[in-house]
Amino acid sequence: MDDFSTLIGGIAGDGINEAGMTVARLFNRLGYRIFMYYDYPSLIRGGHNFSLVRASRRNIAVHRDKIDVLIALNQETLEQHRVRLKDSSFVIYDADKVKLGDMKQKCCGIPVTQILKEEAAPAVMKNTCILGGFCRVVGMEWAVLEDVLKKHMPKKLEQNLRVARKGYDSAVEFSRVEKTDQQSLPIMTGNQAISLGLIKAGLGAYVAYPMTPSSSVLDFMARVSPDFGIKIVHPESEIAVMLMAEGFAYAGVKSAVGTSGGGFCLMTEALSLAGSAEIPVVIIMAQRTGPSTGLPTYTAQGDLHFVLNAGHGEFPRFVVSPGDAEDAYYWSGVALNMAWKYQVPSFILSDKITSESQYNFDLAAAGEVTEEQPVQWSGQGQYNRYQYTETGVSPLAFAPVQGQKIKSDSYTHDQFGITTEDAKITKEMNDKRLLKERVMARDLEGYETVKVFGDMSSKTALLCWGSNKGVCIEAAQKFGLKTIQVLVLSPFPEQMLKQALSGVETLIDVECNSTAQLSRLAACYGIKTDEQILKYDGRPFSLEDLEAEIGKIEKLGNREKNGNNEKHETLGRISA
Amino acid sequence: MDDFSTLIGGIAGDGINEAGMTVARLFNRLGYRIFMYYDYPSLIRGGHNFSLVRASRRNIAVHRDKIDVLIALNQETLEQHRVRLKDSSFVIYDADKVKLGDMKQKCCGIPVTQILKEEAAPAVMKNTCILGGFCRVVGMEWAVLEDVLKKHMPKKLEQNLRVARKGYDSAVEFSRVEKTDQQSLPIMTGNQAISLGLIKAGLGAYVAYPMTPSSSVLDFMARVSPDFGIKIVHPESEIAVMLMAEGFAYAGVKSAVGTSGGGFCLMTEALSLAGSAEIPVVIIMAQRTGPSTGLPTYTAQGDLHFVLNAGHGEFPRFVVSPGDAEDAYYWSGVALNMAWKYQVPSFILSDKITSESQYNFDLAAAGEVTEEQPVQWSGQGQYNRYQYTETGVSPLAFAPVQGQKIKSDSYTHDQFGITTEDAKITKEMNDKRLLKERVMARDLEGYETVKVFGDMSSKTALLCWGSNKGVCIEAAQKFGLKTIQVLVLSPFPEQMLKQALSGVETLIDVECNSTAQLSRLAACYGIKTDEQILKYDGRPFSLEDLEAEIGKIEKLGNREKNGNNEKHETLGRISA
Amino acid sequence: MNAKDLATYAKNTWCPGCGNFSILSAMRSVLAQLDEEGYPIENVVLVSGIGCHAKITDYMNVNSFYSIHGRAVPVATAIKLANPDLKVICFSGDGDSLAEGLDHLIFAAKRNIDITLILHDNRVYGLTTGQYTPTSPLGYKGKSTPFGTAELPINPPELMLACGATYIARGYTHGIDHLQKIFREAIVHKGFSFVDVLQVCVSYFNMYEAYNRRVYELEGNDTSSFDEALKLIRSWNYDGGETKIPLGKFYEADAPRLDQAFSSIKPIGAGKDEKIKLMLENFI
Amino acid sequence: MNAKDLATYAKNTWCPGCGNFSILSAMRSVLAQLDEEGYPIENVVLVSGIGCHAKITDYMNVNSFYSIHGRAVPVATAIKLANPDLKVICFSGDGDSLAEGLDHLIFAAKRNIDITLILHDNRVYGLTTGQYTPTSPLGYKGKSTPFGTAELPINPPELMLACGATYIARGYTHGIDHLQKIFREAIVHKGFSFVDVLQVCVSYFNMYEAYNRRVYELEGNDTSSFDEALKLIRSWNYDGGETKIPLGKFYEADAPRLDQAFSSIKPIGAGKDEKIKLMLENFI
Ligand SMILES: Cc1ncc(C[n+]2csc(CCOP(=O)(O)OP(=O)(O)O)c2C)c(N)n1
Ligand SMILES: Cc1ncc(C[n+]2csc(CCOP(=O)(O)OP(=O)(O)O)c2C)c(N)n1
Ligand code: SF4
Ligand code: SF4
Ligand SMILES: [Mg+2]
Ligand SMILES: [Mg+2]
Repeated sequence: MDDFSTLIGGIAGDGINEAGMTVARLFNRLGYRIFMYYDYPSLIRGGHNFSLVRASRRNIAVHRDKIDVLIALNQETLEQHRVRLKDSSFVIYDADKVKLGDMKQKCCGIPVTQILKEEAAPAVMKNTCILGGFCRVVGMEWAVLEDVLKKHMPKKLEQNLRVARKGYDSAVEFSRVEKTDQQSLPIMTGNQAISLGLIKAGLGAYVAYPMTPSSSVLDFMARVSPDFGIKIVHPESEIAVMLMAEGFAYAGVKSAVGTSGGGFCLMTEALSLAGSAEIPVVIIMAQRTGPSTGLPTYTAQGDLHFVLNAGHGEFPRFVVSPGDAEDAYYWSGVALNMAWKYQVPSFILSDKITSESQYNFDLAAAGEVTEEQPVQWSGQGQYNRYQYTETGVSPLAFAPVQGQKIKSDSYTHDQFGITTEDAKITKEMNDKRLLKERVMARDLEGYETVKVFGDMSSKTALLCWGSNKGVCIEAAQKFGLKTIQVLVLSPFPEQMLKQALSGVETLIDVECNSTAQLSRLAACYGIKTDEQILKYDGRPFSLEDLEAEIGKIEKLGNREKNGNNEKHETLGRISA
Repeated sequence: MDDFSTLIGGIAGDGINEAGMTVARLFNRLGYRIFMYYDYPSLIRGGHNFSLVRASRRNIAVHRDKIDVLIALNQETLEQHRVRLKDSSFVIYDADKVKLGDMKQKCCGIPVTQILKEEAAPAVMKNTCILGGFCRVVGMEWAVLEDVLKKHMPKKLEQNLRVARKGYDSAVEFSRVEKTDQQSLPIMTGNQAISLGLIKAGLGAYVAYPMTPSSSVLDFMARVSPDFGIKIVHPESEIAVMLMAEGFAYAGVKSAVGTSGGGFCLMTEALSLAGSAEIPVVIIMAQRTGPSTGLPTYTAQGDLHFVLNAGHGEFPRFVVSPGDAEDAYYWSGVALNMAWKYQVPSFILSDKITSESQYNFDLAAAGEVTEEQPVQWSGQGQYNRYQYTETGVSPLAFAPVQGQKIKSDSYTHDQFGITTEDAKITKEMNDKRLLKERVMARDLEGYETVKVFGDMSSKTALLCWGSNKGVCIEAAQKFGLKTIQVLVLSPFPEQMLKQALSGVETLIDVECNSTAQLSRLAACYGIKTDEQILKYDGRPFSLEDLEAEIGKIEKLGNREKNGNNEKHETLGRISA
Repeated sequence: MNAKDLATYAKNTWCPGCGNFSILSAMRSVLAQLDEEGYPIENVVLVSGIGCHAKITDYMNVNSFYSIHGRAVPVATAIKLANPDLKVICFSGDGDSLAEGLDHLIFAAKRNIDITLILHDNRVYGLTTGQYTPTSPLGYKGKSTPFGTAELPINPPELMLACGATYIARGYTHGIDHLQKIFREAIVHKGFSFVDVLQVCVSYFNMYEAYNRRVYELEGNDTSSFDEALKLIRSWNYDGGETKIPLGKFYEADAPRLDQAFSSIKPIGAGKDEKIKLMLENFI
Repeated sequence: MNAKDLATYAKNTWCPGCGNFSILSAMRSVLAQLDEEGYPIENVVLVSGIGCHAKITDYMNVNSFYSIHGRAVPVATAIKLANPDLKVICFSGDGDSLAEGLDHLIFAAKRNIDITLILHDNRVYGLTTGQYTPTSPLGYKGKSTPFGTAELPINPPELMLACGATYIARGYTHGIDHLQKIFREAIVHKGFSFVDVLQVCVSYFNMYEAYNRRVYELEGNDTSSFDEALKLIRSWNYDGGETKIPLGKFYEADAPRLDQAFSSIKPIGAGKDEKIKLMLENFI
């Protein structure tokens, strides 16, 4: 088995996310690499949720539409997802609830309801039960499941084990998943990786108002706050969030905030304050489908230009968009360091997919996150908060400093930090900010701000950012193409990108928005994309989605090895 | 006399704005065209304010640094502005307050304090007194001043007239301003012109929270509200402002809001709501120097990209940036009509200069503003707020409509207006919004979205937007260049601009910001500017400023007829 | 008209047992009755914020504006100012109107604008999965406060009383009849009406048992007395103890309303061009 | 330390006669005294919003964060949570903290965070030239309401009392000694201190004469009694009549503070890498 997709579906409140995690952990125990996409509507109980867990021998960061196993806890799951089945797929279902009808596939019913009754187990244990059956069906050892349950379900463990065992025993083995010789790796969401990256780089306070898909950063930070001594504040609104983060920074505590589009809007005024007063702050901006409330639990890459230009007036900012958990960890650390090194707002631009999907995480591969120290005041002479320097960066000091005054100001100010309306100083302070941006851009030349994957000699490349990294790398592989991932979006890595483009004749932009925002950005630097493959229905590209779209591009169609020409109604494609 | 500049200065609270207006009105009575720049710091009493009134036989919309008459009510005015004097200039001063020192110029002292004492007149009448002297010095008939005072200072008129007359009588005539045969025209600020344009196009409600330089729209609207039946609300915050405007629109009342950068930030969340729920609303966004509080009473063009990209998610918007009072009147009317025709947010992007400077206003030249009717529901069948149509525009209806329900929704919604998370509808509704944008763009081909001035055959052109229109037209004239003014910034008039550029080999961008925002925007459409002349110290370009900068551009330097090579410390210039 | 006519085809996605069902059902009945009595349904506009509570607009076949988190009140205020003939009813959450949009709520009370606000006060952020809100009791453990909050709750009716609301009542989602009664009063009342509904969230803060034990209906209280209202309101401070919780109308008063000041402002029909031209004369 | 040492080189741009001068002078004296008494000046951080009032941070040679309109409180709150050793004092305007940023003010009271807020309550938007604010009397004519407002004012101390502030007082800019007294009390008080200063704006709402006629200083009132505080506070509702206006401390109480809950949270020094690695194990 090289590549294996399992879908488990049910209603919200059924613990489908956790059930998917269990599947992921099982494969992980066997040394597979995993990716899990979790799909749920904006409601608390009912509706239809599903986890799509893909396991592979290689690193992956995208799901496939087609599945190998469907685990149906209810009828709706079967109906909605039967189109995903291949002839070779298996179906595992609650025999007490689901009516199969005509099926070509091998099916295995588990008497879930009955087992739960026998064990006087609560309804939520149906997952454990059916997952017991799943293990047997795909031929995993009981011990693997036992191990996962022991580690991750310590509550009511004995009962869970009994229920799972009965599920296991009542199923039949259809196949056998082999163990690989790879090590198991941690599995985590992008939001958890972001959190860890920030913590590693020295985060001292996290301030947020809940908003999907950023909320799980708040949950995670709050849970681990005692371990790392992080101050957590969930205040009255996103306006308060951003200003509190800046208050923390004034007092020398490295802070971050997390939100999504609507909440971010409310932060833009204080973002501009951070620009003027040169306050370091990290903003985790996890995109979802807009405009406005849109689809709260679905994805989009619709806010790139907003983030790049948010806040009135002109000031530098650092913007990075990680494409998986390892990117998320490493670059979140960099984002915090950049914020403090250059005293600028610094963005981690994520989306529902990067934020909430489950990825394998290899600390060694992610890159070392360090805790850099900002330029500190020497203690000599009078402290001037906005001292002119060769880099534009003024040394920092934090109250209390005996005999000194630390004055931060939203108005145009002089070097000491007192308001001025002087024309000359106004220009100088603006130039100071622009200088910081140039120095930061130079500094970033030492980082891999643009990454290239795939066939380096290919004359055709996919261009992507954020969560489309995984799907692009894999689809490009199939067609023998190159993938160019733009990680840092501000300061824009023009030279790095142009370097990555050398030899490329056809550039295909892949984005989850309707106006090709990265294409538009690149165009400002004279970089033209030839085709744009855009998806903006709230759902991420599956591997098949993107392969099909690439296949449709004339020059490339014939290079596809086993193309799939299904029509993708939800995809848009515009020509440059 | 072809071109005549008068500066009157004093402290805040002295009525310097009004005094400048009197000077402007005097010239206006004689058939001159005027422009007045008003410079003041952010304080209520004290400090230094000045009005710089330029009068010319031709239409003008920019001030000159050099002045012909300096009216000094205090010593500071003389000290600060003596550099502006030419040998031929006159100085009029309060002989009781100002010490002249060595002066090459003709000077005329008026015993202002003494006159006021004689007439037992309040301190604010010193303006009237010295302006009496001014009239005599420049050789204007007493009757002209008398007429102006009668019309515009009905309060304590008799005393004012006596004080003015004494000022007049105590001065000497140095020259004689001739009457031209042109008609007098109304004089108004850009903000007043915006207000009138909106009123003409059918505005029913104006909602705002005070913020310089937009506040005078609120003042004006509030004053004229009984005349035009406009509902004025000044609520608790800009957040409330924007949502109230949308509430008015829901109920069928055409509404507008006004603000500047910081307040606009707070409106961005509801801007996105207007995008999703397709609510027409007009936003007057008057730029000032940022970032953050910046210089509240000074100018900038720093928010173009912010306005173009504000709000999360993707949705169309109309953005126009008028360059003088006539543009302001006409295009504000268009902005309101566009908002309602396409049910989109519509921006009037102004700045301190356009908003608060005084311009002549020629209604006939401005263009006819009509009150267009939005597409109304036919009354047939069931009303669907978000009905799909060939233009993407759904017919409007307003509660109460018997038997129908009008449902507006910030979530992704179906045609009736009920929330959905369906992938297909999500894409369709996005496409509906994009379709509206395309139809609007086509509609705009019938408007002069890009204007060209000056020598049409010139191979060099100045590119500008907003308040730099006036200075560019005039400086271009001097060098025999063409000026291209981009009025509409979204949907971007790519074709119109490319047409305007035909034959242009050197394109010089002129902006009041530090990153050449219009250049960056044009670059996205493959239009490259060759030079950028940027000013970002809060002060607008004077005519001399821009001429000097153009003169420095190598290829053009030798074309300048009477160039001025003074160094302009506050100007930045970057090369493309 | 029947309450059932006010349903839509939207699938209801509240949790089984959620208190919101009672609010929905009570409101449908009251609006249907009012329609019968001559307040036509087409003159009603519902406005909501974002949260579980806000889904109610999708479930009512009535004019509506499904707004954004915390912002129902300014939308509703403007709709009323635009057209005083409309009955405007806001549905808001405790996160919605006591955290994100608190200032708007206070200004509605201060302005005594003639709209009604039903606060679905479940004392949690329901839709974002159970974080604490301004009315959660001290020590409440939610996702953002896994070790318990360190803040005392706010008392919303007390706040409303201090800010000038002219109708203040409390309801409870166990007991539709009582809800109907106060909804009806609140809607009919001229001025700003505030109804704090103890809306049970079964998923994140199931208070049915505690509330059932503690609530009682007010009877014979002098609702015109500020002092008495304050005393009753302050008799329970949204803590987690065993204090009794009064339900019913606390206060009702008559006071000038902002909408009154706007009702005479009407767009002028003809003569606008003339007026503009005249005005331009004054600019010369 | 002398009060004069707390001046800066910034040119003062308040109007001659502005009440803000009294606040500045009283605050300089109090901080200088406190420094002498062992509250070192470098531990003080001033935070302001935007408006005439806010310029005070430029005029005080003390650590400061000159924030944006309406947002002094959240900045101040975080500074206190970051470092409980700092004394954080907010200067805010009535437009600033009663309109634009009202929610933050209420939450500061609710959280009883140990900061002090001095409200420069001139009852107008000074810096934007005299529009009405939430404390302007009914009928006030400003630029945005040339025909008079149609709204009753808010009573800020009443609001603060309802929301949990633990120190509430009123001052008046005619009378620096009294101001010093309450500033000092407010700063020393542990918990959220709110001082409503009737700060006269000579340019847009010159109330000197009216206030001089109407104010009186409280004496012997029981500041631990909520009821008495409320009665005194409500004895004047910010109207324009001839009611007497009490000055002084209305209320002081002791209650749990949010900053207490944070004071024990300290960044961990060593061992972070280990902890992260251990945590990663749990992710397998
Ligand atoms: C500006 C903004 N911030 C955050 C959110 C995310 N959000 C959606 S609902 C909600 C909380 C809702 O709580 P409440 O108002 O109490 O409503 P309930 O779900 O309990 O009915 C939040 C924070 C949002 N939609 N918009
Ligand atoms: C978001 C935002 N909106 C509006 C303004 C403009 N503004 C500056 S000061 C001010 C009013 C100040 O009034 P107040 O807080 O009472 O202070 P005062 O000037 O009276 O001391 C306003 C509205 C702003 N700076 N920021
Ligand atoms: S989460 Fe709570 S409030 Fe929301 S629907 Fe479920 S029970 Fe109701
Ligand atoms: S406008 Fe009023 S508050 Fe502002 S400085 Fe002048 S007197 Fe003081
Ligand atoms: Mg709630
Ligand atoms: Mg004020």
